[in-house]
Amino acid sequence: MSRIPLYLKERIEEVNKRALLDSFESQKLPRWEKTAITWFALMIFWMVVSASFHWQNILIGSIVTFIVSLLMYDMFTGDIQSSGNVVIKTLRILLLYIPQYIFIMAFRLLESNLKVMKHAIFLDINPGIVKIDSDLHSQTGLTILANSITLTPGTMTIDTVRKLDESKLYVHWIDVETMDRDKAGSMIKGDIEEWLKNIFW
Amino acid sequence: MIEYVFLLLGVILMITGSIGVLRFPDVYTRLHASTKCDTGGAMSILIALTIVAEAPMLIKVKFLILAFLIAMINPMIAHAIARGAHKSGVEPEGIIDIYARDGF
Amino acid sequence: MTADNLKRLVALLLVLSLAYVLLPMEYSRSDDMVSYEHYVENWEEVGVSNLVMGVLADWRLYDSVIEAMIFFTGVLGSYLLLEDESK
Amino acid sequence: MMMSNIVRTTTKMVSPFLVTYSIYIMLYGHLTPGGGFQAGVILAVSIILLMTAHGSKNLEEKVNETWFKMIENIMAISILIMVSIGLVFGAMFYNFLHRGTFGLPISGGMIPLFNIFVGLKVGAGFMVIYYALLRWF
Repeated sequence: MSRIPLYLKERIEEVNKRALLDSFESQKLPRWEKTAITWFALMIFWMVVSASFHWQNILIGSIVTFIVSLLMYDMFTGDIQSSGNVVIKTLRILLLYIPQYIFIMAFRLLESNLKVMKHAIFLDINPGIVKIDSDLHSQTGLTILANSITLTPGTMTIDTVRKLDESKLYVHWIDVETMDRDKAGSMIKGDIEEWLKNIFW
Repeated sequence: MIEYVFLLLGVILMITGSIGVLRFPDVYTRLHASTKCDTGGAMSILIALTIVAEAPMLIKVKFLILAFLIAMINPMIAHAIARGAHKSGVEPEGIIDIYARDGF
Repeated sequence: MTADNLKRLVALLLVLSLAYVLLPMEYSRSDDMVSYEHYVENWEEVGVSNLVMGVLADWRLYDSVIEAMIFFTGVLGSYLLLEDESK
Repeated sequence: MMMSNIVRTTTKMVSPFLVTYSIYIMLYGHLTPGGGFQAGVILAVSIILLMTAHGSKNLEEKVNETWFKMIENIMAISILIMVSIGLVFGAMFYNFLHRGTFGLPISGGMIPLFNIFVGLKVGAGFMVIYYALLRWF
């Protein structure tokens, strides 16, 4: 690398960054698929809220949710990875990934509640703020990871830093066990990050 | 029978959260207690209500929307309060503070 | 007579006339027919299953429309009051 | 002025559900608890959440103050027009539409229409008040 002049180095870094950004952008879904997924999710929400299977109800619901999904198609589908068929992917997310996530998070939440109970009674705390790395680069994935970290035992996200290739999380740990970044990352994140990589980029 | 277990668990978790808020030393550790015990207690009371409610299945599912919104918004609010406290200069107690060392 | 005194006189007259109309009214509760009994008995007349909405939007629609206009006036007033004078 | 990444994304993820819920309360006001005013408040809150999280400057091209003023005025006028159409059918404030079947979404004559108008009007009105308060920053 020392043979490359300094003024070329910046250009090369810039080109690399742009290629990386393009590769991330190309993983996004096209617009009609985003609209379709939003419509599907809002339709499920409408059926749950209105709690009736009459044809008038279904007709009104489909019209209303179609208009809302045309207006707000980018709100929670903007960062879903595009790979494979849409229908298969949606069904897999609904039937496989979301129950899996709920199953993992329910037990982690119970464990974290019991841990807070233990800390509140014995006051054996050793707090500190540590920094961990993450492989997720999209906003939604990082947000769900941070919210899950807040609900898992003993940790709470203070801030996230999202740059193009590296995203970091600052985590307040109520009982600091290790200062090493990789070890702390694997202890804090657990298997949630692996799960989130299935859906978000 | 099982609904009483969930209801009792929820009440115990809420009480523990309030004890934690009173006993922990600074803002960040108190937020730990309030966030987790609030979310867990509210969700377990909601599960108990779902079992108890005398309604068709389709109406019982409505409780899950409350649970979804609580689980979505509660961690976000804890994060916003913690970040705001750190930005306005509340020093966290403890052995290490990388967030302040990185210049935020 | 100045303008201020005229305003005070008009206000006093309004209050006195309101008192003249409102105070002699019959406020004791009549035992034969209370209003909610009428509402519950004639529920089917409106044709909606939410009785509160039936009262608000059919039997007392006059009240609701004027209430919406009052909200409109409130928005207008706060918009004019909170206008930034520096611009 | 913009809040952090997590707050922005979470409000983005929650807001379509809030909008759908407010439209549900607006359209089903004659069947379930709720009505126009409550639906309008939820609608305004879902937009105010997005605006406080993302910063009002960044949303200037998507939501516009003029639209809200226009919606509020149009809805106020259409409520007045709707209640005075009843004069043709017999009396002022007369429910002139077909009542429909008891307990279905499309029933009750003009009560759903009244709910929709009031909901949009209240939501737009709260947005106008919010913009008026925002001008002091």
